[in-house]
Amino acid sequence: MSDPRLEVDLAGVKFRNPILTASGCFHYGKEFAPYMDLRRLGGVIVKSLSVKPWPGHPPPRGAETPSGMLNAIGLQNPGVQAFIDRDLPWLVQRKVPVIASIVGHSVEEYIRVADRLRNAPGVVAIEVNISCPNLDDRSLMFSSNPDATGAVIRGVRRVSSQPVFTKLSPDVTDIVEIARAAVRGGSHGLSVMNTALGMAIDTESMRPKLSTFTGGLSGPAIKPIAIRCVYQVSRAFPEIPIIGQGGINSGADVAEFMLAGASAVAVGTANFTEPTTAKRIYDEFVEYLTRKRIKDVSQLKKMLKEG
Amino acid sequence: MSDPRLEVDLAGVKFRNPILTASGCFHYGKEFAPYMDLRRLGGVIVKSLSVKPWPGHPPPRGAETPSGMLNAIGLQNPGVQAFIDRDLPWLVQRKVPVIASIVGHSVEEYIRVADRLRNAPGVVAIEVNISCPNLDDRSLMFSSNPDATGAVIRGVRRVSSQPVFTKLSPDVTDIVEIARAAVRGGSHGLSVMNTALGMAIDTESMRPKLSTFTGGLSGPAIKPIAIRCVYQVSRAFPEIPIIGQGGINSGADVAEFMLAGASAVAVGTANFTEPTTAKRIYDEFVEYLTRKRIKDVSQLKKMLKEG
Amino acid sequence: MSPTKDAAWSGQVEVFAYRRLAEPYHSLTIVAPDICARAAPGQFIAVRTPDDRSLLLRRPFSIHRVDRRPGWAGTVDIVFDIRGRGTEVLARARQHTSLDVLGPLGRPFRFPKEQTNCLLVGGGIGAAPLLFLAEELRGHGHRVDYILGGRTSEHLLRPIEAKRASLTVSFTTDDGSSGTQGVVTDILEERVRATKARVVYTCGPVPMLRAVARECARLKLPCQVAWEEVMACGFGACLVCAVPVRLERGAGNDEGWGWARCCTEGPVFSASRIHWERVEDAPAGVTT
Amino acid sequence: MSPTKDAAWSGQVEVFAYRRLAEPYHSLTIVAPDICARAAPGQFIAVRTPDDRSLLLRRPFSIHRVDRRPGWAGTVDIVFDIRGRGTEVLARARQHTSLDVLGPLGRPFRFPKEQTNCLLVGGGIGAAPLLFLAEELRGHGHRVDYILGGRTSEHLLRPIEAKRASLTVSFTTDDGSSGTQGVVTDILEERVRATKARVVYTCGPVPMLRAVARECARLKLPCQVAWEEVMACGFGACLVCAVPVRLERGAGNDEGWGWARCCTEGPVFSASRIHWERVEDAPAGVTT
Ligand SMILES: Cc1cc2nc3c(=O)[nH]c(=O)nc-3n(C[C@H](O)[C@H](O)[C@H](O)COP(=O)(O)OP(=O)(O)OC[C@H]3O[C@@H](n4cnc5c(N)ncnc54)[C@H](O)[C@@H]3O)c2cc1C
Ligand SMILES: Cc1cc2nc3c(=O)[nH]c(=O)nc-3n(C[C@H](O)[C@H](O)[C@H](O)COP(=O)(O)OP(=O)(O)OC[C@H]3O[C@@H](n4cnc5c(N)ncnc54)[C@H](O)[C@@H]3O)c2cc1C
Ligand SMILES: Cc1cc2nc3c(=O)[nH]c(=O)nc-3n(C[C@H](O)[C@H](O)[C@H](O)COP(=O)(O)O)c2cc1C
Ligand SMILES: Cc1cc2nc3c(=O)[nH]c(=O)nc-3n(C[C@H](O)[C@H](O)[C@H](O)COP(=O)(O)O)c2cc1C
Ligand code: FES
Ligand code: FES
Repeated sequence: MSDPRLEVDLAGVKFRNPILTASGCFHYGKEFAPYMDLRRLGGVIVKSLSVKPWPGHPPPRGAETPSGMLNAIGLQNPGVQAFIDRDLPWLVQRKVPVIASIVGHSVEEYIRVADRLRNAPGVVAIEVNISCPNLDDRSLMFSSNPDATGAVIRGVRRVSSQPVFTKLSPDVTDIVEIARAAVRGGSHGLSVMNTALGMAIDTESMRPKLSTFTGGLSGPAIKPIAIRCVYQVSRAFPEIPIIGQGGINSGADVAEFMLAGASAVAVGTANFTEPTTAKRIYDEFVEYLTRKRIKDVSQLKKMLKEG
Repeated sequence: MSDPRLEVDLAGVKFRNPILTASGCFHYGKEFAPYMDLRRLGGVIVKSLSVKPWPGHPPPRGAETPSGMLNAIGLQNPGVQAFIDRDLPWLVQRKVPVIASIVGHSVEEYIRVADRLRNAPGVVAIEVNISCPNLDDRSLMFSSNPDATGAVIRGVRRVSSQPVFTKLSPDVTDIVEIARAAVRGGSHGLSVMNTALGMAIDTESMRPKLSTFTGGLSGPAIKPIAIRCVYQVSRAFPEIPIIGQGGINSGADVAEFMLAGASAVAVGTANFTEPTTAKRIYDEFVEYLTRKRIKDVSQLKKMLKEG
Repeated sequence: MSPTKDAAWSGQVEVFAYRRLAEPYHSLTIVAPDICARAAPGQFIAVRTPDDRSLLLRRPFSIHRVDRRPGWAGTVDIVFDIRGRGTEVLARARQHTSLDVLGPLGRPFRFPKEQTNCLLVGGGIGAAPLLFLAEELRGHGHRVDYILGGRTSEHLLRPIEAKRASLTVSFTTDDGSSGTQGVVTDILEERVRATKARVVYTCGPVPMLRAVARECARLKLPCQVAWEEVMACGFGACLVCAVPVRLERGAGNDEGWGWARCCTEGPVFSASRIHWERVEDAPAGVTT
Repeated sequence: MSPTKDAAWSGQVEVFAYRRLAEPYHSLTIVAPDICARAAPGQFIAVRTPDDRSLLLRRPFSIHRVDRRPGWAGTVDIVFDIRGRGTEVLARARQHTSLDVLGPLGRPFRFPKEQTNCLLVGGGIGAAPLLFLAEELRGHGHRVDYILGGRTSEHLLRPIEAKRASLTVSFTTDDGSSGTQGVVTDILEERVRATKARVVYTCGPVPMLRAVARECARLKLPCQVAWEEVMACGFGACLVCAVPVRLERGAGNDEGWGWARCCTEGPVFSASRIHWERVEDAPAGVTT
């Protein structure tokens, strides 16, 4: 059999393969370059970018949990301008397709980041990370409210030149409702899903393990939740491309997400264990497609036996 | 040092220790009796009971996931009357305090089960499992809607003679809002939390691993989510006793839940690995209290260092 | 008390031997005198995979054989093929590896009351419990004959042991690489006649069980099947292992059927008790 | 290219020896010629705990010593105490156990440019990187003296090796069971004078580092600290290992401080670069 076709089209953007790396889990790529050829990746979703630099939270910022980890980085990033000046050219030079993840504390801030990235060379898509406290409306995250979600996406769409993906949080009563708000707001695609809110306590010191007490749970532990979310969202919006993420650590995991309805995937926490994880997953996934005699990766999405 | 005091008072009911077993994970106790002295337990939360027998879902009903499992039992149970006639006397004879978990497809059904259990000897409390599709209002679970939650609890309170605990689902945007509805409806206590909705797909057969596609995720994988939920709810309602559950598999896990704010805990999935798990956890927890020189287990709830 | 009410033995055992069998199969012999002493054919043991805490649940395996030789510690054999992470880890166990096991579990095969000719029909790795059964049936003076099926000759489970434990063994393979090309039911009626079998014991993949049960019903032969359903606990507590069975109407049951727990009410069922219309041939998630 | 930009070596290594040290400590010697050849004192390796997939992340351990004897394969030693499941599993490793390691990682201690007397101050297991440092400093012709602190004499890390690698070693213990009763800073000034030390290298629990740094500032001695912060990746990708450091104002930084990554910008920092006011003595979740 000839090699399986791996190219995927997400909202008009062609990726050489569907294996991306997740925001915040690949920084801006540099740290991985000594270990692997970044061109093996479909693309890199970079660490979320804000208008101004964000400092992030004090340590401890991480704690391992059974088959997972909690993090409380607090979206530390040098700001979108520093990224454009310093990190983006490096990625572009290496021919790595970049998906820019953006964050803000208000609709206004999201719009400003998206605006800066307008026509930025090499930025093929925008991922809007709405798992961020909404300072206009205290208490809530954008991701937990359909109106706030819609407002952010409409605003971003107004200024951005690239296709927009909205990254949904699992911590909602009805993820389809939020997906709908994003799609109605003009989101071209959806990233499903971000971390789940969790907490861990050290029973020896009797302190929370994270400085912020609660933080984002990631890793294989949450994969079943992510598969469920992808399935629900893809069945509600079959035409909308989905980037699946949450606990991916093998080629079979990639296949599982695509069977659930994802068009592409992003590898997150697994990158931390081994800088070459994404390459290993790519190889395993190609082996799977070959063994299953799947000629075109985009077929997988339609292969779930639901009968 | 003298032995730590283990007795806890939950809404006026005294339990000899805070280690209970979770609904659906201990059946009605019989299967464990050959392996352990059931009087070592604080109490048994029995498999959820409905007015009439419920058949449950077709197989496959279970699938392992990283540090967790999915189940789709579908609340199979013989109905409350069969329980009262056959299983309850057996438990009472063995002096096991029984918390009766109840389910229904409508407020009416919940009330009818609670009514049957009114003054049932040995039933020291009612746990209302609201993670159940609401047939009066299609699409939704009771647990995902504050009004439906309030209505169920008010109805159950009207007829029941025992303290009522509402068992919350993590699959909501704001668990405190649902907790508030339960408390306002008259719930004496809260059980935090039920399983999280998940899904898994067998990539070889390309079929969902559960007959129902989605099912409940339990086990250590979800412990960080459960700790977070207990923490949020206990901070919002410091006077309301909480039964913590989700991934408990050691004495340290029990301590972690109590530090987060639980007054008691329930051991679920871990019972399946070893019929004597609850006893082991009890022993480990007593060892922990002794080592930490904690004289009264109810102190733990106030010992989290939040400074 | 019935065996399901007894506590199964639970604890750490040592691996006495790991053996690689023909192509897809592996065998482990464990030193477990208590299990060995109480085990009956058709029962199973539930094994925790060592070291890896991401695997929560025990894996159930049929008791393939026991060795109760006098002066011998008492060993139990299981045979398996690699399905996923659990069996992959188990296939790395070697002499002295320590394993946590629970067993014997479940209800065994029922033996004929009087001297009878018994036909054992097994497919693939599903044939695992039949060797123990054959040895015990013969010990009780029954005549035993065997049909073993498999995809290829390599998938016939321990054909030489089967020969030793029975009077005749017939093979069927999908590709004809051993015995008759075809499936076990292609030769069942002929073997029943030739062996004068009056009872059939069978285990293997569901489509095979269904076909054997149907054939036995036609031939008016009693048939017992050993069922495999996904399990979580193995001792009756979780209700994961549901098998649809016919029930008397009444007593809250208007439909004439209900779920039995494979682990405690099975894994051995009378074929006539199974509610075949409700059995899926290739249940979601189970690849055989 | 600076060492942090180089790829660390990554792969499976074999355990050459496991040793139980004095009471709470364990040591592992691994055969890792590539790491051995490139390692410098202060750097660390990141080890995956074998078998248990519920543990996702690597565990960082300071390089305690390397053996580059000619004709020898090249080994690396780590020493550790048991904190949780990961170190518990590692303490069960024995000769031939295979481990997945990544290293050397991080920036090493900087050496004095000219011949200088160096004082090494370590507390508890935190003293791990000092032995390698002592040996290399002496190899470069510097005088090395040691202060080792611990809760009890059993918590002094490898005192005999420390003695061999230095001119003098002084001990402090909380309970007075060895050396001076008290903490390392009780004797620091006296030891500086006695040894004519012009530079201090230190590692151990945060309160000790803080006290040593303060004392060095008072004595106007340059001081390098090896920092331990909870890590996820170990190679700069996750931003988990934040250490507060002083920064020049400007360039988007109006506050004069920021977070450095312990894994790539550390673990060795100049004590004067640490923003001590923002360092918590007993950070949540870290028990030392
Ligand atoms: C009563 C009983 C007796 C059994 N006897 C044997 C035996 O003697 N030899 C043998 O090789 N296997 C036997 N099995 C099947 C065996 O339990 C599974 O192969 C094993 O659990 C797979 O574990 P894993 O971690 O390798 O695979 P997993 O990763 O857990 O699963 C891999 C695949 O196996 C399927 N599977 C998981 N559990 C079961 C199960 N309980 N039954 C059937 N399929 C399952 C899964 O759905 C999945 O498709 C028996 C099962 C039962 C219920
Ligand atoms: C650069 C560096 C060098 C280190 N060198 C050594 C060494 O030479 N010897 C040694 O014994 N330990 C060293 N540590 C600490 C070591 O990494 C932890 O002891 C180990 O990760 C604990 O793993 P565990 O699974 O046993 O514990 P876990 O269950 O993961 O945690 C147990 C406790 O250890 C704490 N912990 C976890 N990770 C770290 C960490 N990275 N740093 C500090 N505390 C942590 C946790 O917060 C928790 O309180 C070093 C840490 C760093 C960052
Ligand atoms: C340390 C860490 C940092 C993260 N930072 C971001 C971020 O900046 N923006 C974002 O959208 N998601 C962030 N995430 C979430 C991941 O992109 C991913 O959606 C999530 O971790 C689930 O995938 P995984 O289980 O494969 O890690 C972060 C996750 C981790 C673990
Ligand atoms: C097989 C299984 C059956 C369950 N059945 C019920 C049930 O009938 N009623 C209920 O309220 N919760 C049920 N649960 C949820 C548990 O009671 C518990 O809340 C949940 O599993 C989290 O705890 P754990 O992680 O310790 O299992 C069930 C869980 C499992 C795994
Ligand atoms: S496997 Fe739990 S009841 Fe059968
Ligand atoms: S541990 Fe990941 S950046 Fe330092």
